[in-house]
Amino acid sequence: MKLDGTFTFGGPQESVWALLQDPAVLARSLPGVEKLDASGPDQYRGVMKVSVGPVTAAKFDVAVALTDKVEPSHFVMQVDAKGAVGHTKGTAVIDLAPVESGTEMRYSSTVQVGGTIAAVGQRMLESVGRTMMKQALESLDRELKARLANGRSAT
Amino acid sequence: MKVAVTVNGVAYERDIEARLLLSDFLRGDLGLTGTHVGCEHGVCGACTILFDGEPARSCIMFAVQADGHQIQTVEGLASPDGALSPLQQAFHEKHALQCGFCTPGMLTTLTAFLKNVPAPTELQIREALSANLCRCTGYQHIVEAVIVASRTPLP
Amino acid sequence: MKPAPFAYHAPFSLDEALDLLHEHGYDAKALAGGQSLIPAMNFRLATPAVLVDLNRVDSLRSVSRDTTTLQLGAMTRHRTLEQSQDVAQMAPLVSAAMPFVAHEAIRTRGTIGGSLAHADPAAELPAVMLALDASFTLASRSGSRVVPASAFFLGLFTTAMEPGELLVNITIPARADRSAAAFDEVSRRHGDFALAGAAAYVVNGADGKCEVARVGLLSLADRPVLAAEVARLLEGTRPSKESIREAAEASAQVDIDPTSDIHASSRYRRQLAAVLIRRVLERAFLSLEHA
Amino acid sequence: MPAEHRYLSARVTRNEDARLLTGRARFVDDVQVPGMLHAAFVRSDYAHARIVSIDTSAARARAGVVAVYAAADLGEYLTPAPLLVPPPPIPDVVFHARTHLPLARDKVRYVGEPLAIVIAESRYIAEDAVRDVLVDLDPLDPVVDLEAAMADGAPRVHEDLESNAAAKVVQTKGNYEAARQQADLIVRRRFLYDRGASAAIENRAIVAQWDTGAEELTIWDTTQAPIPIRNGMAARLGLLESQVRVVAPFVGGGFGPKIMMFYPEELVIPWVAIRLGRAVKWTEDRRENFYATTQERGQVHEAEMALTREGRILGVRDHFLFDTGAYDPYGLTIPINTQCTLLGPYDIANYDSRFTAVFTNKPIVTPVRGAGRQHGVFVSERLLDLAAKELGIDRVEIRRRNLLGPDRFPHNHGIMFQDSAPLVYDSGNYLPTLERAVEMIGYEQLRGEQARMRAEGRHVGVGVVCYVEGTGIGPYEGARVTVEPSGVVRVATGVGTQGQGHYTVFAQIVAEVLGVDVTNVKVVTGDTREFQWGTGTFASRGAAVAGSACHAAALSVRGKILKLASQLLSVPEDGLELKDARVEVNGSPERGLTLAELAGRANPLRGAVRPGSEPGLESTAYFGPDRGSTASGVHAVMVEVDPETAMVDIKRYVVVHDCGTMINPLLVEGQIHGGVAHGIGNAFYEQLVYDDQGQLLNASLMDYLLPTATDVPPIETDHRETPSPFNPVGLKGVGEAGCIPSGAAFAQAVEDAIGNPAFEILQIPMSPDLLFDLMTEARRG
Repeated sequence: MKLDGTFTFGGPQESVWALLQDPAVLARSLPGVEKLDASGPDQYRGVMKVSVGPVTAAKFDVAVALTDKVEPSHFVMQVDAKGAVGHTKGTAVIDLAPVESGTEMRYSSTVQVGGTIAAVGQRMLESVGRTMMKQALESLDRELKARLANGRSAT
Repeated sequence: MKVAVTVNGVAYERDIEARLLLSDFLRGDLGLTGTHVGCEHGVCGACTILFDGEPARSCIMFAVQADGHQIQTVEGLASPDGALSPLQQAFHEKHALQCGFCTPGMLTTLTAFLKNVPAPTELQIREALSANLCRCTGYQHIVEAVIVASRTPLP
Repeated sequence: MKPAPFAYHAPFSLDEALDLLHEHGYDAKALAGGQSLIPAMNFRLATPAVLVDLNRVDSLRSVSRDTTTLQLGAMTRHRTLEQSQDVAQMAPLVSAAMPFVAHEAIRTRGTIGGSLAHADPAAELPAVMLALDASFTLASRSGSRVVPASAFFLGLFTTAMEPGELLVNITIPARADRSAAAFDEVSRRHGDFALAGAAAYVVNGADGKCEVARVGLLSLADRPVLAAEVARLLEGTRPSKESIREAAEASAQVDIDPTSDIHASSRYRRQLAAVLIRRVLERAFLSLEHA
Repeated sequence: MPAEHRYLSARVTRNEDARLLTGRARFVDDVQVPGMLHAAFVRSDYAHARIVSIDTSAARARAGVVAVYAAADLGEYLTPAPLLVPPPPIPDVVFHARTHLPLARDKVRYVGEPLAIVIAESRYIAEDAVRDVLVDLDPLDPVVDLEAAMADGAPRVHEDLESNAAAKVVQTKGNYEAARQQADLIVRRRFLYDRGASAAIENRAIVAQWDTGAEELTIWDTTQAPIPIRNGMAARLGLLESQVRVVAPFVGGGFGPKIMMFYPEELVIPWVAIRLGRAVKWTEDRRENFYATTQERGQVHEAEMALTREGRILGVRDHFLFDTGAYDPYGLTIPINTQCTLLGPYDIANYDSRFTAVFTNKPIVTPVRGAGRQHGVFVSERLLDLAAKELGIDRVEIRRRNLLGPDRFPHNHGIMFQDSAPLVYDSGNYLPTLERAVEMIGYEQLRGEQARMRAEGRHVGVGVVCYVEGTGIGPYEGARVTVEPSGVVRVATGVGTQGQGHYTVFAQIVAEVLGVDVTNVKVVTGDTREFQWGTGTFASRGAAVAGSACHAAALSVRGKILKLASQLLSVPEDGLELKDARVEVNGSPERGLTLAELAGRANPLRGAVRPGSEPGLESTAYFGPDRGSTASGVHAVMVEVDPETAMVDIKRYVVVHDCGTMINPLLVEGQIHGGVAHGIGNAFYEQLVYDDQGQLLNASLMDYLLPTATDVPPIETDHRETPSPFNPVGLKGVGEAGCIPSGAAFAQAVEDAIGNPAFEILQIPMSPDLLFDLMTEARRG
């Protein structure tokens, strides 16, 4: 599955960059992530719980890695999740660029899904992917706004 | 948990786990193996029983939900003296079964259908039948059997 | 494919049920007809710790009417809706949609409340409720509130219900004079989830102008959606074959956001949307002409 | 056979129905044994991965769990399953046998490959414990697409092989290159056929019980081949064949995959039962069925046909890839069927056919109803349609011009069939079959009305296609016919039944020979204790091969009856007649003996059995045809396509077919109806959709669409009977026929309905989504 799109954050590029590299922010913004601990440079491990419709509180072990960084405009985020209902492996190539209203993020991601969720959930996969992407981005934007409001935007 | 249920006119009481599917209860606990299990997600129709006289999928009901209810299975369709019901007899005459695995669900579904629609059209029969999958017959002889067993004039 | 263990409660009263849902919060799932939930449990996609079975709460099973509304208890089974004269008279769109809802052996168990609360974007009844401008009563231990259908469906399997809340009643405005309804969908096989579907409710004024043109759409976004363009373009006009076609095509461009799956691409769904919106409107307006 | 049959060729209702209609028939999952344990399997979630570790300790510790085994726990029992069908002796054939292990070791090669087995007091607990098993898999790049699999540098399913090629086979006839030079027209296209599931409504199941006292193993198994299972399991477990009893009771549909032998579960369950000394049951659930039961149909063809301007076929060239899945225990049966069936009923002098069987990270491929034949029909019939269009010849007419005439039999094609015998058509008469189908569908009339309907906005199309089908192959089957002292006739044979009606058709054959009522003939089948020689039910061979054995055994018993009656009645044998379960003296019907009396007299308690004779009225006989018989037929369909939604409405379906002498037209029609429904599934609905990681995206009956009663139209049938000279009754097979030409028929009809020359259907299945895309492209030009 491919999920491509753009999203405009209401803040300067440096702030957006800093936000996206902050594991505490990622932990709060990635849907269902309950905790995320550093397991190496730009690598994090944690636990994620997802409830979508018939899927109730499915628990995943999740690993996040940030690579190919070109500050403050480009990086790749990889999210691996494994649980009893299946596994997913998402790779998102992310580019940031300043625009008039703030910072535009372009993302181009591929998501591989396996196990039960792939086998019987295909009808929902794209919707779930899109929904989770949207939730993450909106949550990140809220984080950004909160930071900017708190005057902690300096990088 | 305790469950008291009447199946084919016989009262049963058993102590069971809440998660036990009604299909497994009928087959395993009561030994009524005429009800067949083909998918356990409510699509194939092989496990269809009559629950208080109405067709229902026993694979997507819990046995505890049957407490206090009346169930009829394929074993209860013929007369007590062993004479086949008109529908069963028509299935035999029209060669409406091959491997016979889907047949119990077909018979229960169609028994209820003919009660509500005593003189159905072919399209009505096919729509009623479309709830149950058969891989052997191509449905044609089943449709013919239903016509024979109904009050629809023979073509 | 056997479900994981769970604690099972089968309360007899609504209060008991609400207490249980309050007590167990996120861990609890309400079990209505179970025709979506139990398959998910058999696949172990759903592993709720607690099930609150509503099937013994008799007060939730009712069909009643007054002069202006049809009231449906949430545990009213599809089969009852299908056979009810009150439903046929007050909300013919519901009756028109029922034969498309799965199969008889599913409809004998499935309930209207279960279907709406599940909020499957491919289900028929949520789109019908949007077209009919229905409203839903949500109860919890701390009281109840009424939410219109248009504010109820928030996303994929997501509704305005809070944990501890239960959908208890559905109120559908009685059909207006000079109104008509039509439902249609395209599915791979009879009884399958639709690739796309449309539920139309239209009302003409005494002057022959369209006053209401509400079309609920299913399987065309992450939730049931209303064809807003149809209302915008047709209400206040005398619909013609041409204007209906234009409205349907416009709506299929802007009102929906279809996804792709193995059965239909988003492009194909958009095409189906244009065709189905047009066909249900044509049928509805045609039946008004004949009336 | 006598010209007038009493039971043969009669529309007899079935002996087996009463048990099935009342819920009394026993299927494997109905077997309950005291103290029985239940099994569930831990399966791979990845299509291709290295096994790093499997930790079963938490599962073992769960209450109610009795044992957990992974590959490492099987010890010496961990040996690969056998190669079931070695490749035929085709010159220069390349074949690499790679068969599966009972549980995967080192590497997994498809999603669903079993890694460990959990044994518990209930299936519920076993499934709980499956989730306790910690499996660490290191994913590898999977091999999914057939063409990508054969590209340089592709990851390899079996790393010890140089490539993913499992086999390469070339078969030629005449000189295609030379024929091509003479051609006025060459049509060339690429054709795709995707994977489907057999989808019997009964999933597989196995119960194994070890009787410690008797040292006997009983295996109830949903198999189409109980005797080979018995033989193979005895050898593998180090038991005498007599210590193993395999029972295939009522089996809920086979359709091919239940002939696959020594599935991993089949190997493991009996071993566990012996080890634990308790009965063990495993019933496949529907989700497992989408991985653990074999599948079929993935092929990619590059094919061309060379023709004269009059539409005469000069030759065909077809190069194709065949998806064999992760392992190839069933050899080359399917692609050779494809290769041979492509020639159809046509006079094709020059043929160049070559294929590569390709390993992929998908479930194992073995025959599914049709078994590759539909691919051959699809390719040749489509090429003929395209040629007809190019040449401006009517589609039916181009077929008429190429059919083999009735004087051309037996017809040797000079290539090798799947049974290692040359491809020889035994008998046939194709043109009258075609003409009858054309007449039944009203072809000419429809062609005339099409323009008028088009003007009304209705897109109606018609398709007419031909096929032949190799059926009834060897090696052999046997039967034992016994007249019991009660007068009941017992027939025992080795071929199990999956719904074909063996209890009735074998009874009819025997009843005809012995002059008894069909209901008085009790057939016992699918139990190795009752009959222990034979192979199984496959390749549309049950009636033709086992039926012929029943016939031979019955004739032998008939001889014994007449001989004994002749002695007792002092009347020469030719003065006696068998009728109504009695031997009568011709001309004085009051003089005679019942079969019951004769059976009693043939097994006296005192006196002597004379030298050279045997006690009882019983005979065993075997039948082994040198080669199979060739059935044939024509399917004609009429469809209407909604050009806005791309939905296809099947208006009519006509089948005219020739399966030789019919034992029971009622049952033959049932077989055809079921086959056509399966063919409709293949044509429009059934597709196993794998993503590029080898994950199956529709492993449920919600998304894998089997045709329902509203998707299958009434099927109009007519019969032609050209008896086979290869067996005494003239039988040919019919079980698979219905699904073989349907894809080709619908492709032609839908194309005809759309009527845009740029709109071509070159792949199966054709979902509405695909048709919408094709229509959109064709409109763009």
